[in-house]
Amino acid sequence: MNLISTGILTCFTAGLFSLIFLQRVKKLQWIIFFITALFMAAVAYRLYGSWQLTESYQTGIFLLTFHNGYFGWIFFGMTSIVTLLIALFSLSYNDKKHATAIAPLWTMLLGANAGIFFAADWITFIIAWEIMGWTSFFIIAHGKPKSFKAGIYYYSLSMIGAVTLLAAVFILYTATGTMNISDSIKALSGLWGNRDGMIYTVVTLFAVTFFAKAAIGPFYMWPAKAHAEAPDDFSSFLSGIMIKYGIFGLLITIVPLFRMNYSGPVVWNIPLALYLMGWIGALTAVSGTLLAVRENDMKRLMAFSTVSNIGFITLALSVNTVFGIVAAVYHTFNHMVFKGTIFLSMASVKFRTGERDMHKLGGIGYRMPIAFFAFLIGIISAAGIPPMAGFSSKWMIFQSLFGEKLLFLAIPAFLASTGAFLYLYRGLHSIYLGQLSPRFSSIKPAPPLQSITMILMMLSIFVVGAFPGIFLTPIRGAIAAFTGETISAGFTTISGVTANVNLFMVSLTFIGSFLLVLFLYVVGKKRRHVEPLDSYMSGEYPEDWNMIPEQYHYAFRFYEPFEKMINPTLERYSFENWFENFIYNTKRFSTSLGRWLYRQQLGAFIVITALTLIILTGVVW
Amino acid sequence: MIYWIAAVGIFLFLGGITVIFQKSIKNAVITFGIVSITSSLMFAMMKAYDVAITEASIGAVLTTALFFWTIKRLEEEGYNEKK
Amino acid sequence: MRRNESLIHIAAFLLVIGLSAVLYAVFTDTRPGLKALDASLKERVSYHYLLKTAGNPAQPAERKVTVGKSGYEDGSANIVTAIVVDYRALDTLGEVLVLFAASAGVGLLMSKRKRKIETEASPIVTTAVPMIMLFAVVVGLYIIFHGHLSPGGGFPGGAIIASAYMIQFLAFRKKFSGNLFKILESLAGLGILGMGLAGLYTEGSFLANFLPTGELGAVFSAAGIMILYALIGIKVASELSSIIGHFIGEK
Amino acid sequence: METILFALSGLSLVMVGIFGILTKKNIIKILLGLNLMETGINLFVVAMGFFKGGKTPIITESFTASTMHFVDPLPHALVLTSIVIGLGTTALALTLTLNYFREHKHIEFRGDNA
Amino acid sequence: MNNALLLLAFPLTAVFLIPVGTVFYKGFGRFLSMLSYLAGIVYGIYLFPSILAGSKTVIVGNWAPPFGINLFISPFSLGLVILIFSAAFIIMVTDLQNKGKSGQYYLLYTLFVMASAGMVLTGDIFNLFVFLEIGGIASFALIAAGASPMGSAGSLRYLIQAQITSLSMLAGIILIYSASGVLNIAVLAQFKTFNPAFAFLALALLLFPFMLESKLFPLHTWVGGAYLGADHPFAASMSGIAATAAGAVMLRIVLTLANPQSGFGTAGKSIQTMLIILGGITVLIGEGAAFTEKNFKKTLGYSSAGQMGIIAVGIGLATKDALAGVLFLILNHTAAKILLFSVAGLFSKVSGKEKWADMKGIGRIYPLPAALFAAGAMALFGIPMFSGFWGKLYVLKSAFALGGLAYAGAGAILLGTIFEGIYFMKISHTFFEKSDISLERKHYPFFGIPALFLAAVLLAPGLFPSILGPWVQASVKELLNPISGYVHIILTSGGAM
Repeated sequence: MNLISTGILTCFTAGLFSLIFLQRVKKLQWIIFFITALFMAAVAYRLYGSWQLTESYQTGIFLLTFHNGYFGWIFFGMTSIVTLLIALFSLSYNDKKHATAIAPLWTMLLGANAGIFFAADWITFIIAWEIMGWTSFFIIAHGKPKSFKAGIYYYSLSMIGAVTLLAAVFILYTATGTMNISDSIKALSGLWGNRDGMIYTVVTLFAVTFFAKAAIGPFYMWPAKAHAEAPDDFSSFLSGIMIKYGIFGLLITIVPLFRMNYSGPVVWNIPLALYLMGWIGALTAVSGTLLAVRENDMKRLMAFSTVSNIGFITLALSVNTVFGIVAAVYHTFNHMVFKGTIFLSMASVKFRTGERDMHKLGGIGYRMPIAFFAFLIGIISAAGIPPMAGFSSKWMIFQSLFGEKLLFLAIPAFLASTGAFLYLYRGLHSIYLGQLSPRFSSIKPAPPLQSITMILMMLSIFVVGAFPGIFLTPIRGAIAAFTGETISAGFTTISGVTANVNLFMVSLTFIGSFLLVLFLYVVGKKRRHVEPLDSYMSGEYPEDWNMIPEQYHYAFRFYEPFEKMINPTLERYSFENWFENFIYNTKRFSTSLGRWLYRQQLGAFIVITALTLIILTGVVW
Repeated sequence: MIYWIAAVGIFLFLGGITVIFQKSIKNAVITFGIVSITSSLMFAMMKAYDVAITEASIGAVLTTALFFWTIKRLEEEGYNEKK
Repeated sequence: MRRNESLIHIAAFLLVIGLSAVLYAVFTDTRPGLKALDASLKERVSYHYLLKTAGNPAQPAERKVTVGKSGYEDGSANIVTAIVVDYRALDTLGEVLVLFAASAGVGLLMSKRKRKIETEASPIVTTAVPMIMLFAVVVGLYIIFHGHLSPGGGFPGGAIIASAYMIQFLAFRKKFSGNLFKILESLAGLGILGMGLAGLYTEGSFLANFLPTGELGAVFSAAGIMILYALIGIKVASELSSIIGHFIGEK
Repeated sequence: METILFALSGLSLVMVGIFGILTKKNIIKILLGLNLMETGINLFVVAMGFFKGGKTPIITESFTASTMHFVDPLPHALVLTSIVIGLGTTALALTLTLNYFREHKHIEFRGDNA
Repeated sequence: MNNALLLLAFPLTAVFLIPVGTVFYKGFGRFLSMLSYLAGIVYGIYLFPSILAGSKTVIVGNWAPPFGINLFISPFSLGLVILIFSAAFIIMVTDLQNKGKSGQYYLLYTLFVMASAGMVLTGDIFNLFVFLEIGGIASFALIAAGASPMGSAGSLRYLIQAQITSLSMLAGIILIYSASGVLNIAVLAQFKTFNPAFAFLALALLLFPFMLESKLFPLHTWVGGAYLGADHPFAASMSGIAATAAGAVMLRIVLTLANPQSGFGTAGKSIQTMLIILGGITVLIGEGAAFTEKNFKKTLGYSSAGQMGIIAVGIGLATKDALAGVLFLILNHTAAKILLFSVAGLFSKVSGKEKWADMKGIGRIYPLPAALFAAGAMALFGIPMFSGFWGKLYVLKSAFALGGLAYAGAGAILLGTIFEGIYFMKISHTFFEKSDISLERKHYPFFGIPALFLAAVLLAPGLFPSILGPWVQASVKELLNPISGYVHIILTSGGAM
C-alpha cells in the first residue's frame, strides 16, 4: 500500500474538501487541519525503516516517483512533528475572534511539504514546489491589503525561484538524460572537468532557486515582510519549516555535487563556488543580525533572526565536510524547534494583546508566565547558551569552521552569533520584562492548549540540549546513507575537531548554577514596583514635543546609538530598493514601449516594416 | 501593344499618386473612381473580360458610391473639411 | 506636428523603396529552382480545366474540344464561370458568405440617418429613373443567365441589379424595407445550400454538379451552373441593395 | 514582356497604396489607399495568369490540345472573389468610420485614442 | 466519408435560417446558432473514433484534389474543430448580456465560428484565404458591436492591419500558383524545389495574416484596441477560437506545406527559426504589457498574446515533445481564456467597472467565480496540476534539448511566466481582499455549471495527461510525417471516398 502518495492525496483531498464545503464552519476546517497533521505524523512514524519504498506513476512522457530515502525521511519526520505542535496551537489560536480562512490551504501545503521531501524525480519536485508556492502566497496574503503587498513580494521571488528551477532541471535533463534526482546529480558530477561551464550554470540556477526560498544572499528581505504580515500561527510554520525547503534543496543538489570527483579551482581546499557560498552565508548572517537589532516590530525582528540563522546553516554547508553537513542539518532542526517556540509565544502574546510593536508591550511576563518561559527558553537556545539545544549545533558549526581552518569565515560568524544576544535580549526585555503597562494589566494568560504546546516545545529544547543524540543519531544515519562517511558522536557526547564535549554534563552544571542563582533571588531583599511611564522627564511635557508617552518608553529606540552607526551603510547597500526599482523600471519600460508602439497612427507602419524586414532576412539567409 | 500597356500603367500610377496627394477627400474619391475604371480597362487588355465587368460594376461604381455616401453622411452630421 | 509629418513621409517613402528593392532582389534571384511565372500553361491546373479533362487528367496528347458536342464533364463554355461555380464551388460559397457577413455587419453597426435638408428631385429625374432602372435590371438579368456563355455571371449581374435599386433612391427617397432583402437573401442562401446538399446525396460530394451538362456552347447547356449562378446573382443583388439601403436609406 | 509590364503596373499601384496608408491621417484617405492596394494586387494576380497572345478563356470555336492558346482562367476566378471581398471590407470600414466620427467628432487617426 | 462536410454545413444552415427566423421570433438567432454548434460537436465526436484510426479527405464538388478543393479530416483537425465548436457553445451559454443582441450578431458569430473551423479543415490555400476573410469581416463587425465607445477605433485599426496582411497572403498564393501551377497543399507538399529566396518570400507572405491573428510580435499592436472594444463573449472567442485556428493553420503551413521534402526546402526551417525568435519576443512584450495593464479585458488580451508566443515557439521547435506541448497548450489556453473572460464578464456586469483594480473584494460576494478565476489563471501560467503545466513542460523540454537559439526562446518563456504569475496572482487576490464593496448577490443560473465544466476540462488532462494521449499521439504523428500521412491519403484516395 503506497503510503507516501496516500498521505499526500489525503492532504490535498482534505484541503479541497474543507475549502469548498466548509467556508462557513471555520472551526471544523481547523479540526480537519489538525487531523491531517496528525495523520502525516503517523505516516512519518510508519515510514521509518522501509528505505526501499518507491512509488511511481506514469503521466504522459514523465514518470512521477516518490522515494522514502533516509534523508528525505528525517526532514519529513522533523517537520511533521513540529507542524503537529503548531497545528495543536492553531486549534486554540483560531477561536471566534481570530479565525482566519487559511486552514484548507495550509492542509494542501502539508501535502506539498511531503511531496518536496519524498520526490525522487525532478518533475514531482517541481510540482510540489509550485503548489507550495501558490498556496503559501494565498496564506500570507489572506485578504488583507498590507499582507497582500508582502505576499506579492514573496511570490515574485518564489516565481523567479520556480522558473530558475525549471531551467536548471531541463539543462540537467538534457546533459544527463535522467530525471531521477540523485542519479542526475551523480551523472552531472561525472562531467566535472569537461563541461564545467554547463555545470556552473546549473549550480547558479539551483542556487537562485534555493537562495530565494531560504532568504540567503540578495533575497534576505522577504522574510521580514512575509513573516510579519502572515497570520501569526502560520508565521511559526513559515519561519520554522518553509524556509528550510531552500536548505533541503541545497542539500540534495549543490552539496553532493561538489563532494563527488570535483576537479575545479580550490580555495583553502574548498571548491571556489562553495567558498563563495560560505561568504554569502556569512554576510547574510551578519546583515540578518544587524537588521534584526534595528527592528521595533517583534515578528520582523524574529524574521531577521531566522535570516541570520539561515546564514549560519549555509556557512556550515559550504565547509564541504561531513561534519559541516551534520552540523548544518542539526542546526536546521534545532532552529525549527526554538524558532517555532519563539513565534508561538509571540503569537499567544498577540492573541491576548493584539499588539505587535514592542514599545507598546512590556511586563507581559507577569500576566502570561508560560509564554514568557517559552520565549526565554527559545532565545537562550537561539543565542546558543549551553543547557539548550542551540548551543550544541552552533558549537558544531564553529567546530566545522575551525576543522577546515576557515578563520576569515569564522570571524563574521562570531560577530553574528554574539550580535544575536543584542536583538534576542531586546525582544525578551521589551515584551516580557520591564513594567506591565496599565492597558494589559487585566489580560488572561495563554489559553490551556497553547500553553501545553509551548511546554512541550520547551521540554524538547531541554531534552535535546541534554541528549543531542535524539537528533544526531538519525541525522548521522541519514548523512552516512547519503555520503558514506559519518562523524563520531555518542548519545550525549559530540567529538568535534579541536575538542569534544559531553553535553549532559554541561547541562547539569548549568542547571546547578541556575538553582543557586534562584536561591539567592528568593532570599534577597524586597523590590519597589515602578510604573513604566513614570520616568523622569526633567520638567518637560512629552506632548509639546508631540511625542506620545509610549514613544519615550525605554524600549522605543532600544539601540539608538547602534542604529545611528549602521543605518547609512544598510540604506546604501540594501538589495531591497535595487529589486524594487528593478520592477518599477520594467513597468515603466513596458508601458512606454506599449505607448510608443501604439502611437504609430494605426500600427500599419509596423506591419509593413515587419513585412519588409522578415522577407529581407529570408532573402539574405 | 506594349506602348498601350505602358501608357495605361503609367496613367494608373499617376492616378494613384493624385488620389493620395489630393487635398479634399471628395476629389480624392473621384480620382479613385477614375483609377478603378482604368484598372477595369487594364483587366480587359489582359483578356480578363469577366473580371473587367465585375471590377467595373462593383469596384468602380459601388465602392466610389459608398465613399461618396459616407462623406455625405459625415457632412450631414457636422463634419466639414475646412476645420 | 509639421516636422513629425515630413519625417513620416520620408520614412514611408524609404520603406516603399526598400520593399520594392527586396521584391526585385527576390524575383531576379538566380539560384536554381522554380521562380514566379515559371509554370507554363501546360503545367498549370487550368490546362485541364480548359481541356475539360479535370475528371481524368491522364488524356492522350491530342485532345479535341468541339463546340456543340455534349458529354463533357462540365457544360460551361466560359471556363472562368466553370472554375468559379463548378470546380472550386466552395470558394464561391465562401465568397457569398463574405458578402453576407458584410451586409449583416453594416446592418448591425449602421445608425439611422437623420437627413435635415429636404429637396424634391426634379421631374426630369423622376421620369428618367424608372426607364434606366428597367434597362439596368434587364442587362443584369442577361449577364446572370448568360454567365456560362459570355463573360460576367452572378457577381456583376447582381451588382448591376443592385445599382438599379440604388438609382431609385436618388429620385424617390422611398423608405428602405430591410426585411424584404433579408428574406430574399436567406432564401437564395438556402437554395445554394440545397443545391450543395443535393449534390452531396446524389453525386456523393458537396456542391457536385448533378444536372446534365448539355452541349457545349448552347444556351441551356450547363444547367447546374446556370441555377447556381442565378441564386448567387439574387443573393449578391439583395445583399448589395441592403448595404446600399443602410447607407442612404432613411428609416 | 507584357506580363512583366502588367505585373509592374499592378505592383506600382500596391506601392502607392502602401504609401497612402502610411502617411495619411484621414481615415477616408487611408481606406482609399487600402482600396488602391487591393486593385493593385488584383491586377498583379491577373497579370500572373496572362500569356502573350492568349485568347480570353471562353470556348467560342473548337480547338485541340496543341492548337489552343488561352490566358490562364484560374487567376480570374480568384480575382472575382477578391474584388467582392474588397467591397465587403470597404463597406464595413466606412460604417465604422461613421461610428468613429460619431464618437470622436473627427476622423483623423491620431495615436492618442484607444 | 464526404458527408464529413456536414461539420461546416450545420453552421451554414443556421446562418441562412437566422435572418428569416429573427423576423418571427427575437431570440431565434441565439437558439439556432447554439443548436448548430451542438450538432457540430455531436457529429464530430461521432466521427472521432473512425478518424483516429485513419484520417480521411473530403472532396468538394466531385473533383479530385489538384483540380477541386478538399478538406482534410484528421485527428488533429477534427480534434480542433470539436474544440472550436464546444468553445463557441460554452461562450454562448455563459454570455450574460444576451438580452439585447440582435439576430445579426448571432449570424456574424456563427460565421466567425464556421470560418475558424473551415480554416482548420481546408486543404487548399485560396480556400484558406477565403475562410480567413470571412472570419476577419465577422470579427471586425463583432468588435465594433461591443458596447464600449472605443469599439470602432479598435476595430478600424484591426481591419486595416488585417487587410494589409490578407492582401499579402493573396500575393503569396498567386506567386506560389504562378511558380507551381497548383493551389492544393498536398500537391505542393511534395513538389519540385523552388528558388530559395522565392520560397521564403511566398511562405512569409502566406504566414503573415496568421501571425497577425495569433498576435505575434511585430503584428500585435491591434490587440489593445480590439480587446477594449469587443464585449466579453467575443473577446473570449478571439482568444479561444481565432487564436486556436491561427495556431492550427500555422502548424499546417510550417509542418505540412513547407516540410523538408517539399519544394520550399530550407525555407521551412528558416521560418521555424523566425517563429522561435518572434514567439520569444511576443511572450516578453505580451506579458510585459499585461503586467502593467489596468483594464481587465486588455490584460487578458495581452496575456493571450503571451500564450500564443509560447505556442509559436513550440511550433518553431517542431519536435515530437514540442508539438505535444503545443496541443496541450492550445486546449488549455482556449478553456482557461473562456473561463477567465466569462468570470470577467460576470464581475464587470455586476460591479459595472472595467478595471480589475476597482473590483476589490468582489470574491467575497461571489466566491465560486473568483475561485474559478484563480484556477483558470493558474492553469494559464502553468501551475502543476493543470494541463498548462504539462504543455509548458514539454515545450521547455524540447527547447532545452535543441539548445542554441531554443535556449533564448525557453528563457523568454520562463521570464514571461514570472510576469504572468505575478499579475495573475495579483488579480485573483484583489477579488478576495476585504473591502467595503456592497453588492447584493444576484443568482446567475447559467454561469455555475459551464464554468465548473471548464475548470474540469483544465484539471482533467493535468491530473491524468493520458486522457489526451491518443489524440496527441495521433496528431503529432500526422504533423511530423506529412508525406506518408497527409499527402499519401489525399493524393491516393483520388476520387470520392
